[in-house]
Amino acid sequence: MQVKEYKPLIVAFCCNWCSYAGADLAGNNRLNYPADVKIIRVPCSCRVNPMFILRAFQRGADGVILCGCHPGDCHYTSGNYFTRRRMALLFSMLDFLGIERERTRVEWVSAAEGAKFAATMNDFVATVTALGENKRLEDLRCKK
Amino acid sequence: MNNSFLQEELIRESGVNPRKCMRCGKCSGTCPAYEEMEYHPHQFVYMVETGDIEPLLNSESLYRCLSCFACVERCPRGVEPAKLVEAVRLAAVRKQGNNSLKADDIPSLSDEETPQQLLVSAFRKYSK
Amino acid sequence: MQKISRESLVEKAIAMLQAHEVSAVLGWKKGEFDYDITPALFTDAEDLQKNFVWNDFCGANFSKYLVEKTRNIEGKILTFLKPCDTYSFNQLLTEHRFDREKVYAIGIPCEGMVDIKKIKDACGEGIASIACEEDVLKVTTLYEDAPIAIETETVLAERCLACKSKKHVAYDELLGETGEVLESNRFDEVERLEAMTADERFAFWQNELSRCIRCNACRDVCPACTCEKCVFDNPNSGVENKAAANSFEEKLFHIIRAFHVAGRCTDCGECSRVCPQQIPLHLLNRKFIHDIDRFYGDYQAGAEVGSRAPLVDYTLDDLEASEIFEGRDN
Amino acid sequence: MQRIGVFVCWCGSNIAGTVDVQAVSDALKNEPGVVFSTNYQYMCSQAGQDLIVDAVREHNLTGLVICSCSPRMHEATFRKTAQKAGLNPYMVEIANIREQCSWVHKEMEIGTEKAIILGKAAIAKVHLNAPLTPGESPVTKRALVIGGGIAGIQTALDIADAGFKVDIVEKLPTIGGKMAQLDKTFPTLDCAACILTPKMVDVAQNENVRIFSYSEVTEVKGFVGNFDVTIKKNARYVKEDICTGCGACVDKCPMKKNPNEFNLGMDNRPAIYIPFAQAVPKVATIDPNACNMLKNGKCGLCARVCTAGAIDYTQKDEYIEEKYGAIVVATGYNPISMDKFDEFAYNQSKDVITSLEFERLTNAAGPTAGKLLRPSDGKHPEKIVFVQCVGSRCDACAEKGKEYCSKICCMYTAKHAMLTRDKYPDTEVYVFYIDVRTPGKNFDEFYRRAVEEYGVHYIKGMVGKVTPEGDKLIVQASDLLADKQLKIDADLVVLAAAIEPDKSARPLATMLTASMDTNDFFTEAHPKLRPVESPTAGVFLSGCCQGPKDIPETVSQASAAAAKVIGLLVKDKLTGNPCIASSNELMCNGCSSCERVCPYGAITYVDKEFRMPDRTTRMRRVAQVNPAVCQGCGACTVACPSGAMDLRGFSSSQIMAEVDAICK
Amino acid sequence: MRKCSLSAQDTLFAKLAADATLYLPVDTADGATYQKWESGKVWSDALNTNKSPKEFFFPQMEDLMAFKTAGKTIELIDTRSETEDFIVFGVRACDAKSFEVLDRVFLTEPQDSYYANRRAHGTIVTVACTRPIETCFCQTFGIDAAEPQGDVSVWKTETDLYFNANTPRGEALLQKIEGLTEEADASAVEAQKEQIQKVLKKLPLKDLTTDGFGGDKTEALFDRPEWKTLSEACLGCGTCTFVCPTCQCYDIKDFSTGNGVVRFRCWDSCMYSDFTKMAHGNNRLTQVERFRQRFMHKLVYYPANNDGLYSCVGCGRCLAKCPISMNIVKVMKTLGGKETC
Repeated sequence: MQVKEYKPLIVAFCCNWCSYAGADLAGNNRLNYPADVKIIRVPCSCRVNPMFILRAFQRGADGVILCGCHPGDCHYTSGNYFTRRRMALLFSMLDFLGIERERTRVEWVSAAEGAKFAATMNDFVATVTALGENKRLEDLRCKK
Repeated sequence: MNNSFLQEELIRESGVNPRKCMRCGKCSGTCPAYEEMEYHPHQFVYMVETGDIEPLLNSESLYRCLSCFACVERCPRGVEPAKLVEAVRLAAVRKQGNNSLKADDIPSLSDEETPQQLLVSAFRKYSK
Repeated sequence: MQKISRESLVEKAIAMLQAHEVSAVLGWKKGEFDYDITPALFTDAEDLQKNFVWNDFCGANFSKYLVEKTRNIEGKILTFLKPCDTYSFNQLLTEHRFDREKVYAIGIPCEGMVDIKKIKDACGEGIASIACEEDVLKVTTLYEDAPIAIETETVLAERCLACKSKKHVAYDELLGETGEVLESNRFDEVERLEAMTADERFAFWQNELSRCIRCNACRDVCPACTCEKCVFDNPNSGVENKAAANSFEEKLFHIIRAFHVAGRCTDCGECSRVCPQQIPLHLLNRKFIHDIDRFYGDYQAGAEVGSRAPLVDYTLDDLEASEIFEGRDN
Repeated sequence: MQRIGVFVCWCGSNIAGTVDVQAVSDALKNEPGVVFSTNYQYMCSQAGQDLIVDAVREHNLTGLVICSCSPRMHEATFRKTAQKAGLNPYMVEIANIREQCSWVHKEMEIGTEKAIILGKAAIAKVHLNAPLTPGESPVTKRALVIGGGIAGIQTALDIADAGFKVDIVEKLPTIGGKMAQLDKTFPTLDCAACILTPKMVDVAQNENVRIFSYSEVTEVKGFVGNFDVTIKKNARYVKEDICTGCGACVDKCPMKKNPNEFNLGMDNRPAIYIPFAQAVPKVATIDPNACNMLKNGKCGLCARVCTAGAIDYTQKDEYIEEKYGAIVVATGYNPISMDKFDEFAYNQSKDVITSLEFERLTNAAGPTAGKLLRPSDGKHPEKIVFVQCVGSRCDACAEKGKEYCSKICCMYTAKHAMLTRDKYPDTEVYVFYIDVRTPGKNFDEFYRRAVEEYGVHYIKGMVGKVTPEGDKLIVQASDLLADKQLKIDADLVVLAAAIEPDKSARPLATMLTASMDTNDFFTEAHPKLRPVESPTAGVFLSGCCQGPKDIPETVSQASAAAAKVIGLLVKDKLTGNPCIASSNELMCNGCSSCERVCPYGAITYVDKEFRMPDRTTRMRRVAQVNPAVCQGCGACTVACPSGAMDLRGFSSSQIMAEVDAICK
Repeated sequence: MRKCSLSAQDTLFAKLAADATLYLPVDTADGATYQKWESGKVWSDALNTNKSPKEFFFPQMEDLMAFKTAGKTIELIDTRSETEDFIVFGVRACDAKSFEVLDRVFLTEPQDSYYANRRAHGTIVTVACTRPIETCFCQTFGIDAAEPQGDVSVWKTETDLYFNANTPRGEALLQKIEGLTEEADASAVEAQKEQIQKVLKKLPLKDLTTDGFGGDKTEALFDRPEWKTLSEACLGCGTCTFVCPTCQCYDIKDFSTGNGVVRFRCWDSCMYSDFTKMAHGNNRLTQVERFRQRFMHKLVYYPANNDGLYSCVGCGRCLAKCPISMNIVKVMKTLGGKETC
């Protein structure tokens, strides 16, 4: 019997002004990263509600990454500063509940950092692949 | 000439970041012992930054610095040259090999009355 | 045994009612037994004389009632606030949840409240009566003739053993003395859990949260949960549910509940007190409080009115999410 | 239920090379709600757009999903297409299958699979899209300029010239600012007064400009296009409209010994004064702290000598409320205090002065009538030492100096040195510098002339200390290039003090909800691309309030700010971005969390009566979003615990639908 | 009547668990809960379990059916399966009575097949209460703690377990353990019953009566002003309803899994503001109305439709668990009594 290669499902929330543009630049420069990464565009990283992240895990995501402008570069001046606090606390809580801390990540990627975007995604996919399937925040009803 | 190990040691001990120096020379401008010194405060900072430390270790300048801290007080970048001078001085003091006082010499120099404390401090002072 | 007497509170309340300074008194009302005390509004002296209680079982935090009661009652409400209640009181004011002018708050000292579960553990079930005396509770059961004496200290509620403050941070008047903010050991349990491995922590919470029956008591009693409509009751929120189908939904509810009150929770401990399944919910809140203190500097919600909660604030050099685990390997 | 059309673009081979576009359009056709699905070579081409328009009409489509390049590329294009087809432009969602799919993946199978998922996510989102219409708000065609220095004057003049009304609020009795105090200006050495005072007159005489001097802004409410501003006109005890500025009162006033602010306290003025001869408005002002009549009710001399009858001791502060469409901040700068720099003996010797004081000393209208004389003894200084970077580039101690470079000191010091040598060739002039920074048109040439033609001694090194000794000042400094310590017996020491934003800027920023950096300079909306706008819509920045700058730069920025203001005022209505936050008032708790995270001050609270679900009516405090101010970041939506705040175009349910679609 | 030595308890349980799942109360740090018996588990003496045994027949959450979707197609899936046999052991008299209350709701036409399925496969073994506690008031509803019903009744003495079958299913169960039990006379049981009656007479709530309540009391009670004061402190949480052995309201909801829909039902609480929400909104808009509903249902509406049977069994869980200590006893004492009606 052939063992199917494990492919993680990664949801990436990207802010419109920096990280989404960074992802576009990665595309422009034909920088590869795994197709496991699916990007959702948000106006600013501060639009991402912790509920969205948990929702992604519920629905079967194995990793969730949140990308925004570098601190200080936020298109809306301060959005990513709020993101930083919210996510630090959320991630710490997930860890407290025993959920693998490597499954969540925040990364600042500017519109010029196509290479960083691709490298980040490659690294994150590798990390999550090594962890394997998300078992601790899954909702079995959503598994096929 | 580059002595990176010593350089790191000096930076760590002194807590001084020589890279903050913008070469304004205010330290040397304010130094009361300037004329007595071969290497001046701003040069201490620059030479440590470039790793050119050997000449400093061998220079009398080390002992001309009064540690008045005028340079520390006035430096606009918070570099604190006097602390660096002190660190180089300590490095020189710790350097072995050219001690002017050998442990063997001590018995002949001391008598019953000599307090222990004096011996220790004398040893520290003269065995540079 | 509480330092301030029931009589002095009743006297004060009656005096204010009769002078028409207040039109109602929010207080603790006698129950069927000696321990099942109900929060109640008193409007006449007779009722107060007969039914008002103040003893070691008056743990309920009244602050949240002010949100609704100040709206529905003409005139001022007199409320008695224990030190921990005053923090919730301030936090609600910070969030504009009631009109300060409509409340006359009297700060009263608190020696800690006892936990009926601990008494039952100590004396067995079937409690006929409990008398609060100096440092001792005299418990008579249905099965023993002689009352059993237990030291009050041994049955104090966990939250009172880790009391954060004996200081009243809000009041119009003090009866008795106020105290100091205490050096409490309230984060010990959080740290004990942090020191576990992730697997151990997962197992711990899996066991605790699997008991949840989603009765919402923790939310409904919480003075920080005063939303007009909770996201968990709102079919449009995407997270609404009435029961947890599985461990994911248990976690979802408790993470979001704690997250929504993060930076606003005063650590009053009501959530754990009311949990019918005895889940230590306060640990989730304390985890956030502890993290906030460590990451962004000490912050006590409700210590002052109008302070900026840490989650609606920032500094330019806050910790990155990737840095929060530095120095912690497990 | 939406009727959705899916349009998969090949982008030539850009997409079609790695994504099986036919498979994508076929797969997406099966999604619930999709009634039409096709693919085409270039969807953004005219033919492609026509295809979309035709499909909308033929299939009564209500929502469009375009699987193509990044929305950052062609979202606007396809929105217009939708509009052409009679749809609301916000009923379009783009699935980015080029930059984020075909270009980053190599295998057809993988690319196709991902493209289908991205398409499904876009379909899930568009199901929840609702038509959005940008909000409109009227624009008050009047601008407010806060600060009447060269920056404020230039901005006001440019706006007025475009035909709009402008008010200038200046806190001092006259406009003119720092430039009015200067003698000559670098690098051309034309006299500051000669180029500034005509502008002051222009602005005073311009029908579109009103000047509120001796006034300050005390309250700002409203938002872009519709600011409500309260201006406090301080009582000057002189009727502005009657005073002729003849100066008779100034001559007769017996209370003569008050430090003259205009000359930086180097001489005195009477209690009633006109700051300088060319002041605008040229009216007298009574200093209430110095006037005997106002303090004790004794005197009244000025009222007696005033033939116009302009003196009014009973005058009170007056509050004026005015509406504005735009606000320009031009609050300028001040030299920092030298009190903490003991090493330069500024407080010990009158002969240690700042550069601005030096300006007044060399100015023909200054305390010495333009003769360079020592403040201590009125003698001509033989040896002058200029010290650069006093308090600039200093990060050792925050209360002492400033970390930034003050930018203008190198050039004005060169000017001072050159002018001194020009007028008094027998004077020895030393300039101690750390670096000489002269980027700017004709700037380095100017500095080199000071050295080469005028023989100014430029010494690389910093002055360590200045010690007064007899009538000399012993300047001890290092000459780094010669590796020497110098001791110069100078007659006059001039300190190039760092400059800092005016103290009034911080409270003003709070009023305007405009952000500031840690040095209290106003933050620009974008450091490169929007340098004259504040992040707060409708608030613009002019001059040194945004950062240190010289006169040419200030004037450029002033005109740039004016251009931005004109661009705003010329509109009758402002249309906003419709993707903004909105509060569900029935669910709002009024807790203020959202207000606290809003960077634009777009959220306000109102007490409003509601009929509640339990049939009662209740006054409730609820959040309201100002659609003209909100920029749509969404910070408030997460801060709101009840979910009462949502973002149009990126609603929570839309984002969760995308998550669900991606994860299924 | 059969008996078996207490020391043979484990053998007995093993025998029962051999061909049916056996659940019995087990002590934990957080109170007694029903757990699946396996070797090593000790039967608890605790009077009340945290949650009532109603969830064996009416679980908090159960799937009713499912839909599978693929593109525009939809397929219905019947998720029902035949329940396996199980035994709930150690049920108290009050909880045992609660099944009658539930049966009248779920087993009358149209029958609830999910409930019926479980009911058909579950055997209830009750046990007499030797140590009733202060919150007990089953007597009020005519329940005898010394004479628990169910398929099999058990009396536990110092030394032995006594069994008595009440139903054919109970007979079958006793049949199964016949080898482990012996015929016994009832004297020890009778002695225990007497002992229990003595304690029951000492209980603080022994005098609580249903006077003033019943199927015909809607008008007399509905508009009583005391509802307002009684409900004043009610938080509107669902604790009382969820720990109650007789509360049987549920909500039916759909959960979209991404590839389909799971239709499930879960306990609901009439204390919740979104209970029975309909297109027009909610029936009962204030907490007073919701609070009244719960008690009117238990003490008036239910008896009206069920031959006078009250839907409260006096287990006392709500007395112990309510966050603000408001409960049916306080309601009955305030509104009931002979003189009030």
